[in-house]
Formats: sequence, structure tokens, C-alpha cells
Amino acid sequence: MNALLHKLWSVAIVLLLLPTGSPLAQSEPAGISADSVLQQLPGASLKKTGELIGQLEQAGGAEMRPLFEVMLAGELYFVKESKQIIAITKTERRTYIGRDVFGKAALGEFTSREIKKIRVNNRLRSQLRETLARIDLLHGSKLAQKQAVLAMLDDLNDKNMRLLTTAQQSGVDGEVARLIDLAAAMVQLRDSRVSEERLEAIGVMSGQLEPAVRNQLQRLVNDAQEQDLAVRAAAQKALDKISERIEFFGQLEQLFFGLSLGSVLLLAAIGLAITFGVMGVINMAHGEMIMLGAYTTYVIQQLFPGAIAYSLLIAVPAAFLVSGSVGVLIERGVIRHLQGRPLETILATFGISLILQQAVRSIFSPLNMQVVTPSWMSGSLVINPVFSVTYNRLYILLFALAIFAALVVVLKKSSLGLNVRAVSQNRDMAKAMGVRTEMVDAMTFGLGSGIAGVAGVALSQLTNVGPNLGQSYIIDSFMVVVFGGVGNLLGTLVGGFSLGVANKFLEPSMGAVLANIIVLVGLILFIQKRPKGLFPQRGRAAE
Amino acid sequence: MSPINHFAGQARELMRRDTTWPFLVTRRRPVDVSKDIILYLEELNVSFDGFKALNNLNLYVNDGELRCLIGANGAGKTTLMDVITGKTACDSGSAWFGQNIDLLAHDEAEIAGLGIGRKFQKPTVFEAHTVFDNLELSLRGYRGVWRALTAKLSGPERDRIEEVLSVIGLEDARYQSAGALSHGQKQWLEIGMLLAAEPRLLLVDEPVAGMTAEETERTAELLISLAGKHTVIVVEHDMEFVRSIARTVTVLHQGAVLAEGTMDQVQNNRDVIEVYLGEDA
Amino acid sequence: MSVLNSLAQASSRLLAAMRQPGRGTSWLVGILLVVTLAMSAANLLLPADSPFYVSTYTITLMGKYLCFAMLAMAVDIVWGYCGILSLGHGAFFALGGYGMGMYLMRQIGDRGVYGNPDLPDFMVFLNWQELPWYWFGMDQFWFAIFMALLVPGTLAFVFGWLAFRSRVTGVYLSIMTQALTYALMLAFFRNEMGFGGNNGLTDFKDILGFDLQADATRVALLLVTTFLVVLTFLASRTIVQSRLGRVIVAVRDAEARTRFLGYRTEHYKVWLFVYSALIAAVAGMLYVPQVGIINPGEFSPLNSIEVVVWVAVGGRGTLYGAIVGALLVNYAKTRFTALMPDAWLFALGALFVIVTVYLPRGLAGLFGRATELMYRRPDTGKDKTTRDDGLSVAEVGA
Amino acid sequence: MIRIEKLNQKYGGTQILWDLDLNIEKGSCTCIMGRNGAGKTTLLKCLMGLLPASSGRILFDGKPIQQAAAQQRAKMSIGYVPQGRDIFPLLTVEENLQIGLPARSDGLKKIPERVFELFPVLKEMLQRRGGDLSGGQQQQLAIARALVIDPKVLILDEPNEGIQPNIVRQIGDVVTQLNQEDGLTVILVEQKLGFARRVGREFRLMQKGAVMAADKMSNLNDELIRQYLAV
Amino acid sequence: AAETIKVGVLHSLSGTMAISETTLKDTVLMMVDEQNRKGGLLGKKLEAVVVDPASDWPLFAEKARELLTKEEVDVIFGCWTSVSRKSVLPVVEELNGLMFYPVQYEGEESSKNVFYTGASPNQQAIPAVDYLMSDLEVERWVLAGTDYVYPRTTNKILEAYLKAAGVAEEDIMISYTPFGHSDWQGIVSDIKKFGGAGKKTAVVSTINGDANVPFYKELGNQGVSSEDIPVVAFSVGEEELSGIDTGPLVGHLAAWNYFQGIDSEANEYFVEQWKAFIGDEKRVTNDPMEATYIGFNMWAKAVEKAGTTEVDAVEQAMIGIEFPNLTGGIAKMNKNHHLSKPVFIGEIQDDGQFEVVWETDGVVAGDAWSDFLPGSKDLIADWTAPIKCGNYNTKSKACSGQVQ
Ligand SMILES: Nc1ncnc2c1ncn2[C@@H]1O[C@H](COP(=O)(O)OP(=O)(O)OP(=O)(O)O)[C@@H](O)[C@H]1O
Ligand SMILES: Nc1ncnc2c1ncn2[C@@H]1O[C@H](COP(=O)(O)OP(=O)(O)OP(=O)(O)O)[C@@H](O)[C@H]1O
Ligand SMILES: [Mg+2]
Ligand SMILES: [Mg+2]
Repeated sequence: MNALLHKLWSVAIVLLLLPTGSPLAQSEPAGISADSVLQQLPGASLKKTGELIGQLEQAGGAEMRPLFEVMLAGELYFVKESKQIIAITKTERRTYIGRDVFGKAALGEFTSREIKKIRVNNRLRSQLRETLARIDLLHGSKLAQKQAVLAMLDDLNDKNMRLLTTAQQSGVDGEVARLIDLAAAMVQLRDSRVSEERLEAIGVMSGQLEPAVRNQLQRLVNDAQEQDLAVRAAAQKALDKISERIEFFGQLEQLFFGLSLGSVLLLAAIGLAITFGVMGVINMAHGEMIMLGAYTTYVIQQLFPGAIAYSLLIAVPAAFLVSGSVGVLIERGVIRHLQGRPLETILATFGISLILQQAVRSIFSPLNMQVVTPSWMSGSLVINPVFSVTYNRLYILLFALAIFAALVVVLKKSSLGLNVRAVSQNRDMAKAMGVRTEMVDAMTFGLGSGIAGVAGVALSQLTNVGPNLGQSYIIDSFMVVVFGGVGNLLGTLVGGFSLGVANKFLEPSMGAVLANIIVLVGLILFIQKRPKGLFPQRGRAAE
Repeated sequence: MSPINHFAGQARELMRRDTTWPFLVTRRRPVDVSKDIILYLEELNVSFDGFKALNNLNLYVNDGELRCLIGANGAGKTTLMDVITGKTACDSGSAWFGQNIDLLAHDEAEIAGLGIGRKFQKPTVFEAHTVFDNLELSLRGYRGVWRALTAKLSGPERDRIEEVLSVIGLEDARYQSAGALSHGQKQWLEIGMLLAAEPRLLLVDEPVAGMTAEETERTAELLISLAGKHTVIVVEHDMEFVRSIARTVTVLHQGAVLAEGTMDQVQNNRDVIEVYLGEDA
Repeated sequence: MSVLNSLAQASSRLLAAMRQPGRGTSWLVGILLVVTLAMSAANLLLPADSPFYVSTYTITLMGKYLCFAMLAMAVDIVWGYCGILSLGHGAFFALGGYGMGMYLMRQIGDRGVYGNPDLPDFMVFLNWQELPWYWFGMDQFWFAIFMALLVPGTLAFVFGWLAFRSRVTGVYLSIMTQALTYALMLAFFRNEMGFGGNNGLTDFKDILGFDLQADATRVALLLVTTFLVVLTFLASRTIVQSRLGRVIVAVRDAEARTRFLGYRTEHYKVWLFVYSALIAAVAGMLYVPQVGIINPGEFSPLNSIEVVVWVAVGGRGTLYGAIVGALLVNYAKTRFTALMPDAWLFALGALFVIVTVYLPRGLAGLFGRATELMYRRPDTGKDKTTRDDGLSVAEVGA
Repeated sequence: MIRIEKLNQKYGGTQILWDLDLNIEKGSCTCIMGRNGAGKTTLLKCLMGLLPASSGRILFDGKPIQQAAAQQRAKMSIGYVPQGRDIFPLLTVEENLQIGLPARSDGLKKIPERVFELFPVLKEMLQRRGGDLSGGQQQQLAIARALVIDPKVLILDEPNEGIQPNIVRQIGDVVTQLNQEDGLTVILVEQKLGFARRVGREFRLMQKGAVMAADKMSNLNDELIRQYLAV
Repeated sequence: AAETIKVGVLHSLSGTMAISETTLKDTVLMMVDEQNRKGGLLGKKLEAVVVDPASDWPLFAEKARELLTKEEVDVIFGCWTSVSRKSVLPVVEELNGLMFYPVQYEGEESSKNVFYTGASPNQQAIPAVDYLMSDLEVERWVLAGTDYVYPRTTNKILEAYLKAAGVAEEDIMISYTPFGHSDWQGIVSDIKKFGGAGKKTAVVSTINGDANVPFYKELGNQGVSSEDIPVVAFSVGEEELSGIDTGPLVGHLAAWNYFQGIDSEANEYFVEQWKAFIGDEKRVTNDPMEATYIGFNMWAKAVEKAGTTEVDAVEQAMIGIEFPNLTGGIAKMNKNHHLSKPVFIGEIQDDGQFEVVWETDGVVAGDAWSDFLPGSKDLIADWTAPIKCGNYNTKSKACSGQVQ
């Protein structure tokens, strides 16, 4: 059925467009040569540049693709003296390496004074992108083709339709074919006067999530001029169906947002679940351990500028070591002296947090540091036009779970977990049983801090890397640990995720601030019901 | 029992002519012991994660009695005291203080206010306070916030504290903070706190643990002297001690009463010997 | 030489007196009163170029410190004596402050920049048409004071009643108080709340008809503050020395045991919490006219934590410790931020760390130890033996 | 095996132990007695390294150990059963027992069966939290826990507090058995004369922080008892 | 009588605002250095007095008082946030001090003792919207801001302005977030949906400070490109960008009175001087720095002109003072204590710099009181005789409220 329809459409469109001839043939007018156009590029105004791009497309077609790409990337320069157009790659040392735009041949180094950029602005960039889309539709990869068709959906003029038809004929399949059919349907709905044809078109469009489809249907429904009631009703129905699906994916998206926020909370809190939850140290410097981890990421990227893609992988163990050793130092230097006075730790660690913040300020300047997002962490996984999942959030969610699992394994499988708990419950007796309490304390605090550092690596991908980074997470972290039940790792996990999801489900109707307030009040009330958190320690001893 | 039945049962219970509704009962009133029984425990059940610590336990204690409670470790003695004093909620059953007071409807502070005092198995005293202050805080009297703000130690009260101090032999340590006492001294202090409160019913959990033989004797005398005016329930594993004070002995086993009677009866009970005393007691 | 000697003697006598429950505190009260009175006189009576002249800057600074001292006392009463570590006392302080701020705001009348007699400037400029209902009556001084006590008092009561009745304790309680103040902070940041959002309330003109910028008014405010600090100090001392105080300490150390003695510990805690919240609110009320601004930043959890830190520095569980701690830390902050603006956090942080590690019971503990060394009594047996960890009961759950 | 010379100990300003001397033979079973507050627990804690001594020497097998930390003393195979049991309340019974395993000299990784033979209750309760056990059960657990580290010296501080009579006897048997069959040196603090007489083979009487009398158990007469144990 | 002229610097060096304000402290120090090298002022050396108000608003007031009474400074350069300025204002007025405030702000204020060298809304927001409307043909608007006075006011003004320009109610989306908001998933997704309705959409961002980094990161990751939905920001400058990986942000916009990338002799010199002073090749300059620069130089000129550092004289001398902008053209101090300055719109480049894509023809005079708010339509500020008032009502011909 579908296939048949498909054929029908193609034929219809081809017939519709036949008289105008082949689009490719048309784009080769005699006279203007690409070279002469190129010559005008240096020094052209932005407006003029736009015109030149149009001429270049006509003159050069697909051959001009490299030029457009370089231009889009903002790497197109010209040599001031010779007006030669070149592509430039910047190096770390702030010098410029030139190469030929088309041939890729190296042209040597330039200084910033010798060359000048060919300026592009927003408008030009979108023109370039459209141009590229047109070129890609016929010559690009599957993905590029899809992007190209999607881009054209918003503007289904004759020229674009001709291109689409040509693409159709040159043989496309799958997603691209579906989109082209969709485009044809949209055109048909728009241009046809025959009720059946239009209904048919609506049939194709029904349930499709592309915004252009929805917008067109919406326009139709709102259009007071539209006389055809059947068409209008059908459009309304199609629209409803679309809304329904959007609603569904909206919920899904909300859930993902919630989980993602939860994973951030979890990451921030998980180290605290050890230093505070297990050891009982009210660790106000926890946030600064996270901060150190984030700065470690920055330093690693500075040290290995060539390996941005792997920088995070290197940063994870590095941050663990850095924050972990600082944690060990703090434990050995300060916390150790506070045994039996758990509440006093708040004072000492508060002091330490001030010192660490200022230290970072003195060493790295008070400005935020730039942490680059490796390409595999950027962008999103597009599931459909209304639902996509950003990679960084996705990876961080997985990362948080992995860290959590690793921690559980460490605490369950090694004797450390057992010893920590013993020490925190009765230090003297643990000593008398041969537990090296000092070692255990240092290791545990180091572990908690190290994990905070690792969290910092992840957070550096989401937020500022600056001296205040830690402060923004410390309160949430305590909240999560307490909500889950102090001393219970699983509680921290569930606590983090439920706070995240609750927040995100309230946000759309309440706004970010109110949602936050309501979650806090809810938390306070919840603790009245369960004074020891979600997963309380039970039994006689816990009283 | 289905929930509906259960509910109906409760409703019927609420309608009974011979009882007043709980919320109509005034909270503070003297215990009615006209039937000469001060404590009724019936069909008590307590379980922890499926483990039955008390199992359909029934126990009646007469007014003015000195009752010894013995039983294997883990038999549920401490749990029983927890239920009486409101620390642990029971799954089912009833606990009445005299004729008129339903213990299960009160919380710890109220129960203490009704005149039930307790000494814990592990001595718990206020470590930051002096011995004297510990006793002062335990003195019988109204426990409201305002009263506490204005309270002044009266002459008789001061005498009472002195008296207790001499009974527990901590006169010299009166200004020492309780946290610095040795284990045995804390035991004594806690007994002293009980005395100062002058409760109607004393629950004494292992009072002589960690005491020398002579002190044990003194404790025994003390408890005997208290009986009559007060009702005393003593839990102890020291058989010599129990023998020296016991009139009626109740043996608990696995959360239920195994035997009850005079010391001799109990001592010769086969079951008791098997689970508790051992062959050559 | 003899001067030195007598100085040493005097100071050791002072130290000894500080340790005695009764007399030490009267020393503190005396010093406070004398110092502030002398400062006031020096400010008002001496010419500005006299070497003994005390600048208005110092007067306001002192006033601010004393407000903080009061706040610290409030925290110490619940934390030091009852073991309720409140990380949200800033909320009561700020609410009191907002009450006073609203009164002062209404006093501006039509002298605001837009000349609107009813609406404060920030409302005019966000296009509000009429005064929200909760602003009514706030132009009456006594009503404003009443509200500034009622609201934080009620909040403390409701919060305390809920929390203590369901036996929320330890860190759970601490974090709940933190959540409370955090939620309030977010709420007050919202411009829709009608409290001026982030900018808060500011640009006050006069109080009870007295010009807030006049030296005499500032001095009067300082004196009122001192008087109230002394008053709350004496009141609190009476409380902690009464049987009530001992019950409260008993609750701190062994709450369950206290309950088995028949004390309704939750009543005691709620009562104390409300009392402490009221002190905090009064401190906030005094604070606002002296610093000239109240904004949601005062609700920030970190502020409340800082208060706890002052108390810890001074030595919790002693009232004068809280006062001394607040004065000292804030003075240090003032000095450090001017002397080494780029590195003062190092100094302050180090101060905190050193105090915790080397002065386990804060400065009050230091006094205690100093006098102990000087007046070591031969008869140690009778001495109240105090252990170093005497106060550190494990409020933190394992 | 253990020699204590001129041991002094203070809590803050209060001195508890005064120039205390004590000598424990290898393989002996010594019972330390004295009134409440005499300093018995304090002495044992000093011996175990849980309280710092202000002066004096402690020799173990001739080597001074007063500087060694408690955990090192545990590694030297000194087992300790504290007064008041000090079970780890939130650890399960099994975990309570496992804690001591690394301190064993033979590197065994499993809780020795022997422990369960001595205290069968524990086997049933392996997964229960230590703090939930009844007082007596906890006491048994405490002894078992000390045995897990395979001690050469076993220190017991009032091990019978709150234990049912038949188990008291059983503990007595166990201690005797460990002492006689396994050659374990036992130091026992005990108030109950009957038990002390039955288990101990020597006694030390303490008063006000000093050892006042030492002898074979058979020589513990009423005179001594009246002098040092009566109130 | 003093041998030196004291310059107070009242910028947070710690706490949340340190990130922005520290730079301004260094700028003032650099200017003081430079002035001293030129021989000081009135034959005296300048001496900077730096304090740290630690991002704590009441502390700002306290420190201002300390500077004015204890240190007896002749001028203060300071504050960033509005609330800190509001906190300091009564103190400066009471003690008759002189303060220069170098940051763009919501307007609605003019004090005799303060000179505002940053942009007021009509020097930033309105031109930016004009640009978006005319050049990019934007029809749908998202006004996203942090919930405090500056965004609230700016958005109020913009809303009135947009509606006056015929934009329908449903084509404006307004969203406020708390300070330091870091989870932008939902809002960005909403923006995306809002922008997917077929009309050209732009975001006007008054998002403050640290919240920008996660916001832009989220924009990049959710694939909202500057071609689809451009974001024009009023609080994001070179400095903020130096903390972000700008790759995904290329093409988003900002409106300022200054960009580091603007070619001019003076600017080149300034940038070099700054880099040398701070000892870091990578440090950038930004708009508030230029505002500080202009303010400082104007003050120096005014002091020279008045021949004294006495506040009232300097204040009067300030009005009408002109000084060249770093970007070319001349800035002038107006009667209302605000500047006339040019406005630029720049596009973010991948090196963290801005490329100017649009600029006003001449300079724009800063308005103390907005013409688009009902409460302040009729108000003007004029500190010359005979009006001498910061909030003069042109209708009632009276100076409301101000206590002189
Ligand atoms: N909170 C709890 N959770 C789980 N089990 C518990 C709890 N409280 C008590 N139990 C169990 O209930 C049983 C009875 O305990 P209880 O303390 O009442 O014994 P007891 O008779 O006082 O023993 P002892 O003489 O040794 O003190 C024990 O087996 C104990 O392990
Ligand atoms: N932590 C402490 N601080 C100060 N003094 C203490 C402390 N612990 C014990 N003491 C004092 O030390 C003395 C000896 O105590 P210890 O516990 O050693 O006695 P004991 O002989 O074990 O008594 P018992 O038979 O009651 O257990 C007692 O007088 C006690 O008051
Ligand atoms: Mg028991
Ligand atoms: Mg002992």
C-alpha cells in the first residue's frame, strides 16, 4: 500500500515539474565563472558576500562545497597583499597555518597581520547551510541528505521541490524517502484544490512529528479562508494525533530531564555519602573536592591540548588522585584531631573550604576556566523530531550509575567497607580488634573526596569551572544524603533520582523557582513522616 | 481476620458500655488498684522483622509485689519492659496499669508521669550533669516547661536527695559529673534516680550486674524494703540474688511465660532447668 | 615591674571570675555596657578631631557585631545546650529583619524616588497597583514589631512542633532547618513575593521619626542593641541555670532517658526553639536599621552555617562564648577584608581550623583552661572533672 | 608474659592508677577483683592501649609495649572483651566476627568453626544486627569476637554481666578449657566470687588504683574479702 | 592636606561576584598606576585603597563607610550588582562621597553622588531588539532572565517596546530562573518548541553571571544553533566567554558599548596594556572595564578642571566632560550622570571574541528613567542648576521625594 502510494506521488510530482526541465541543467548558466566571483570576495560587505555565495553556487555547484564549508566554519581568510583566498587553521601558539581551499595543499604559516578574515554572520551562515543542504541532497551522505530535506521542509518553494524530486529519482530510500514523500504531501495539501487529494495528503502527514508539518496543519486549521470543512476536520484530527504523540514524548523527555538532574545530584552527593554518611564528618569542604576535580579536568586539557577527545578519560583517574590526596591530607592534618567531636568538623571543614576556594582563586584567577567538551560528548541523540537526548547528559547519567556501582562493589567486597563502619560505630573497639583505624579513616576520607573529584570531572561538562563551583552543590548534596537516609548508599541513589524527577515534573507548571521551593517543603514534610530518611537504619541500636 | 471484621471489632469495642472513650479519659489520674492487681498484660505480641520477641504473653502483677523475672538471654524480658514503658509498640495485645489506665494509649513521658519508673539494662545517666543534678532531675513532681523554669529546690526535696545519695553510697561523688563514674557507680546512680522519682511501679533491669557480692546484698535489701509501698519487677540473672529477694518468680522463654511460682517451684521445674538454669543449679 | 605584676594579677582575677558561673557573666555584661556607653559618649560629645573620638563607622560596626552576637547566642542556646544544631537560624533573623525593613520602608512615605505615598519604590517600578495585604499595618511601629516576632515565632513553633513531635533529630533536623531557610531564600528572591526580590528593602530614611543617618540615632540604636543583648543574655542565663536548663542539657545528652523520667522532651525543645527564634528575630530587627538593607541573601544557608561557626569558635555551651565568638570572628573579618583583601579567606579559614584543632572547646575552653592552670585546686577529687569530649555527644547518626 | 611496672593513669586531673605493678604468668588464669571504681577497667584499657598511661612500663613477652597502638597489640594476639560488650551495633553478627580476621597471625579468611561450637546461638543469628541482640547474646558475641583473632592472651572484663546461669557456667567452662587445653593466658575481671573461685587460679585484689594482694585463688580468704571487696 | 589622593576600590574579591568584579579592581589599579606614571593628579600621587566586600551586600555599605570615613578616600570605583549599589547608595549620599558605577544596569536611578558609566537599558536592550527586528526579521521573542531587578525591568521595558511594535502577546515568552541556575534542560527544550512554530525566533537573555555557562552549553547540546534561534545577551562579554568552549556558540549575539575586537588605536593600546599589567596573554577586556576606564579618566579630567578633589566641585565639573571611547567616538557625561555612548551588536566567534555586526549611527544618551515604564515616563534627572534633582517630574515640575 505504502509503496504504491509512494510511486503515485513520485509520478505526480514528476509530471507536475516536467516542463521546467532538469534542475541541474539550469544551474549552469554561461558567462559567470567561479573564479571571477571569488575574486570579489576579499573585502566584500556582508550583504555583498551573500550575493556572491549565491553566484558561486550557480557557477560552481558541488565543486564549491569545500569553500562553503570552510566559510561556514569561519576559517576562510585572504592574504592581505595578494588577495589570495585561503583556508586557515589556528594553532595552539596563535599562529595561522594556511592551506588551499580546494586542493588542501599547505601554504605555510602566516601571522595575524598578513591575513584577514572573510567575515560571516548569522544570516550568511544560514544561507551557507541552506546552500550546502542543496548540494548535499544530491551528493552527500545519508545523514547529510536527511538534514538537507529537513531543512527544506520549512521552505517548500519550487526550486527546493525540484531538487527533492531529482533526489527522489536518483534513488533514495528509508528515512530520506519518507521525508521527501512528506514534503510532496505538504505541497499537495497546500497547492491542490481537490478535496480528495488534500485529504490524502493529510493522511500522509497525520502523526508526523516534524514541526513543519504541525505548523502547516495548524495554519490550515486557523485559516478562516479555508472553506473545505472536511479537510479542516481531517487536519484537526491529524493535529490532535500529533499533539498526542508530542505529549507522550514530552513526558518521556521530562522523565529524562529528571533522571539527568538526579544523576547530577547523585554524583555530587555520592562522595558525601561516604565522608558524611559513613564517617559522620560534616564535610563542608565536599563541594571544594568537586571543584578540584573540575579544575583537574581543566589542567589535563591544558597539558594535553592534542588529546581533547581522551581528556576526560585521563581526567577521571587524575581527579580521583588529586581530590583523593587532598582528602587524605585534610584527614591526616585536621579531621584526625577531631575524633569524638563530630560536630566540630563542621567548623574545621568550613575553614578548609574557604582556604581551598581562595587557593584556587589565587592560582587560577577568579575567572571561570574553559573546559572543552569533546566531540563525543556534544550534540544529541535524536530519536525523533520532538525527542532527543543530549549526549553529555546521557553519558553523565551512565557515568553516575557506574560510579555508584563501583563504589558499592568496593565497600561490599573489600574489607575497607566493613572496617569503616566498625570504626564509625566504635573506634576504640575497632582498634582493639586490630583494625588500623587511622589508615581506615584516611582511606575512607580519601575515597569520598576522590569520588567527589570524579564527580567534578562530569560536572565540568555541564557548568562553570570556577571557584564557586563547590558552593552550588554542597547544599543539594547534604539534602540528598539526608533524604535517602544517612549511611545508606542505596538511599542516596534513590534520593538523588527522586528529587531530580520531582523537580523536573513540577518545573513546567510552576517555573524553576517554585518547583524548587515545593520540593524543599515536600522534603521537610517527608522527614516528619520518616525522621530517618527514605531508608532508615533500623533496630535497637539506631535509636 | 479480614480488615472489615477487624474494623467492626474496633467499632464495637468503641461502643462498649463499660468503657469510656479514650479521648474522654483524663490523662492524669491516680491508678486504680481496687482489684489489687497493678499490671495486666494480656496476649502481648511483639515481632521484629518476623522474629517474635514476645509471643502471646500473659502476665499479672499484684500491687505491692516484688516480682522476679528470669529467663534465658533473648527471652524477651527487656522487650517486655520496653512495651510497658511505651518504648516499643506491640503488634497486638493489651497492657493495663491498674483497672483504669491503658498503657498502650500513652507515650513514654506520660507513662513515666503515671508512676512507672525504669532502670535500664545498660546504665543510662546524664553524663554532663553532676550526680546531684541527675537526682534532682529525677525528683518526683510536675514536669512542665514553666514549672521547670521557676523550680526551686525545696528543703524536703534537698533532704530527699541527700537521703538517696546516702542510700546509693555516692555522697562523696555528688558533684562529680556522672559521665566520669565507673560502671558500677552508674548502676547505683540509676537506682538512685529511680528512688528519687518514687514511682508506683519500678522496673529494674539487671541491677546487680557488675556489683560486688556485698553490694548485691545491699541492693537486695533495698529492693525488699521498697516492696509493699511500691511494686517492683526485677530482671536478673544472678540466681543467688534472685533467691534472696524472690517471692514469686516468673520465667520467660521465647517470648512467653514458661513457668511461674515460688523460687523452689521454679528451680525444680524441668523445663526451666533445661533452658535456663542448667543441670546443677 | 609592679605595674606588670598588678596587671597580671588583675587579668588572672578577671579570668577566674569569668569562670564562675555568676560572676564571670556579670563581668561580661559590665564590659559590654561600659564599652558601648564610652563609645557612645565619645562619638557624641567629643569633637571629630579629638584622639578619643569614636567614628560613626565604629558605632555602626559595633552595633552590627552585637546583633550578630545576639544571633550567635540564639544558636548557642539550641545547639550548645539542647543539641539541636540549627543550620537555619538565619531564617528567623532575616524574617525579623524583614519585619523591621517593611516598617522602615513604609516610613519613607512619599519621599521615595517616584514620590508614591503608598507604594515602596520597587513596587512602583514593577508596576504594582496597590499594596499587598501583608504590607498593611506595617507602617505602625508596634504592629510591625509584633509581626516581626509573630511570624518567625510561629514559623519556629510550627516547624519545631512538626519536627520534634515526630522525633526528627540530629543531622536530619539540621538539614531540615537548612532546607527551610533555603526555601525561604528562594521564595524571597522571587519578585512576585512583594518583598523587593534580590534587592530587598533599602534606602530607609527614619525610624520612629528619628533620622536614621543622624549620629544620635545610630548611637541610640547601638545602646538599644547593647541593652537587648544584655537582657537576652541575662534571660538566657537564668534559663540555662534553672532546672529547665538542666532538663535541656539532659535532653541533649540522653533524650530517651529524659522521656522515661516523664519529661515531654518535645515540649521543651519546641519551647526552646521558639525562644531562640525570637531572639534571632530581635537581632534581625536591630540589624536592619543599622546596616540599612535587608535582602534575601540573609536567608542563605551559608550565612546560617557561619553563625554556627562563630559559636563553635567562641565555645558552644557557654553563653559568653557565643558572644565572644561572634564579636571576634566578625572583627577579624572586618580587619582582614581591609588589610589583606586578596588573602583574607586564607586567614579566616586558618583561624577556624586552628581553633577547632587546638581549642577543642573554643575560646571559652581556653579561658577555662587558663584559669584552671592558674588556680589549680589542690583537691582535684572534688573538682568537677570535665572531659574534653564532655559536650560532644554523638548527635551525628552513625 | 605480661609485666606492668609503676603504671600511673589520669583522667584529666583525676589520677586513677597509682604506681601499679602487676605480673601475669604465661598460661595462667588470673582474676582481678576490687570494688566499683577501683580502677579495674581502667587498668585493662591501659593494658590494651585504649587509654594512654601517664607513666610506667608495660612488658609483653619481655618487650615494652606501652608505646604500641591498640591495633598493634591486637596483632600481638591480645584479645579483649570489654565491659559493656561494645558490640558494633549496626554490623551483623557475622560482620562483627569478621572484623578480627585480618589480625590473625595465620591469615585465615574464614570465621573458625570453633567459635560456633562454643556459642551455637551465634550461628543462628549470623545475619542479625549486633545491636538487636539481647544483652546476653551480645556478651557471647563479644567473647566470640575476641576469640576470632586467635589470641594468646584473653582479657575479659566482667564477662558474665547479664548472662543466664547455664551460659555463665558454659563460659566458665570455655575459659577454663581455653586456658588449660589451648594454653591461653587469661586475665579476668570478675565481681562474682563463685565464678571467680571456680575459674580463676590466681587472684589480684585492687583498691584505689593499686594492687593490694596477689596469690593463688585457693588462698583467697574471708579476711581479704572483707578488707578489699566489702563496702 | 593629604599628600596623596586616595582612590577607593569597592569590588568583591571573594564570594559569588568575585568572578566578575576582581577584573574591575585590577582595572582601577592599572589606571591608578598609569595616572601616577603620568605624574599623578594636581601634583599628588594617587593611592588605591582596596577592600573586599565579599559579595555580601550589607558588607558593601559597611566597607563604603569605612572607605569614606576611615580611609577618607576621594572617590570610589565600585559595585557590580544593583543590590550592592543600592546598599552603598545611602552611605555615599549621607557622607557625600563620590562613586563611579561601571556596569550596565536597569536604570531608574540617579544620585548626585554617583556617576553611571555602564549602559542603561536604552543603550543596550532597545538597540539590540531593533537589530533583531530589522536585520534578522525576528517575530517571536523569548525573554529569558534571572529573577532580579535588572532583567525584570529590562524585560518590562522590552515587552512594552515589542508590543508597541506590534508583536502579539503569544509571540512573547518570558521565563525567569533563580541565580546560579544550572539545569537548563527544560527551559531550553521549551525555547526549542517555542521556536519551532514556523516564525523566526530569538532569545533576549538577561541571564546573569554563572548561569550563562550551563545555559549556553545546553543550547549547544540540544542543537539550538544561532541560525535557528539566535540569543542576544546583555550580560555576556568576553570575560564570561573565556570560561566557555565557544565552538557551539558561534553566531549568538551580545549588545554592548564596547568589544575587545573593535579595531582602534586606543583599544589596541588598552588591550596590550591590560595584558601586560595582568601578566597573562590570554586575558581579555570587556565592557565594564571600558566603563571603568572612561569613568576614571573623566574623573581625572574633572579633578584637573575643578582643581580640587572636593566632591561637590568635582561633581559639577564632571557634567559635560568628554572623553574618547576606546572604540572611537567621544563619550560625554550628561546632566543625569549617565553617559552618551555608541552601541554595538557583536556575534560570538569561535575564539571567544565578538565580531561587530551592527552599530548605532552615533552615540546614544543614557536614560536614567525609562520612557517605557508607566511610573517613570515623566521623570528625568538633571544635576545642573536650577533643577539639581535625580528624579524630576516634568509634569508636576517637582523633584519627588529626594531629600536634599
Ligand atoms: N529492635 C530489634 N530488632 C530485632 N530484634 C530484636 C530487637 N529488639 C529485640 N530483638 C530480639 O528480641 C529478643 C528478645 O530481646 P530482649 O532484649 O527482650 O531479651 P532479654 O530477655 O532482655 O535478654 P537478656 O537477658 O539477654 O537481656 C532477642 O532475641 C533480640 O535479638
Ligand atoms: N572517662 C572517665 N573520666 C574520668 N573519670 C573516670 C572515667 N572513667 C572512669 N573514671 C573514674 O575512674 C575510676 C575507676 O573506674 P573504672 O571504670 O576503672 O572502675 P572499675 O574498677 O572497673 O569499676 P566497676 O567494677 O564499677 O566497673 C572511677 O572512680 C571512675 O569514676
Ligand atoms: Mg535484657
Ligand atoms: Mg569496670
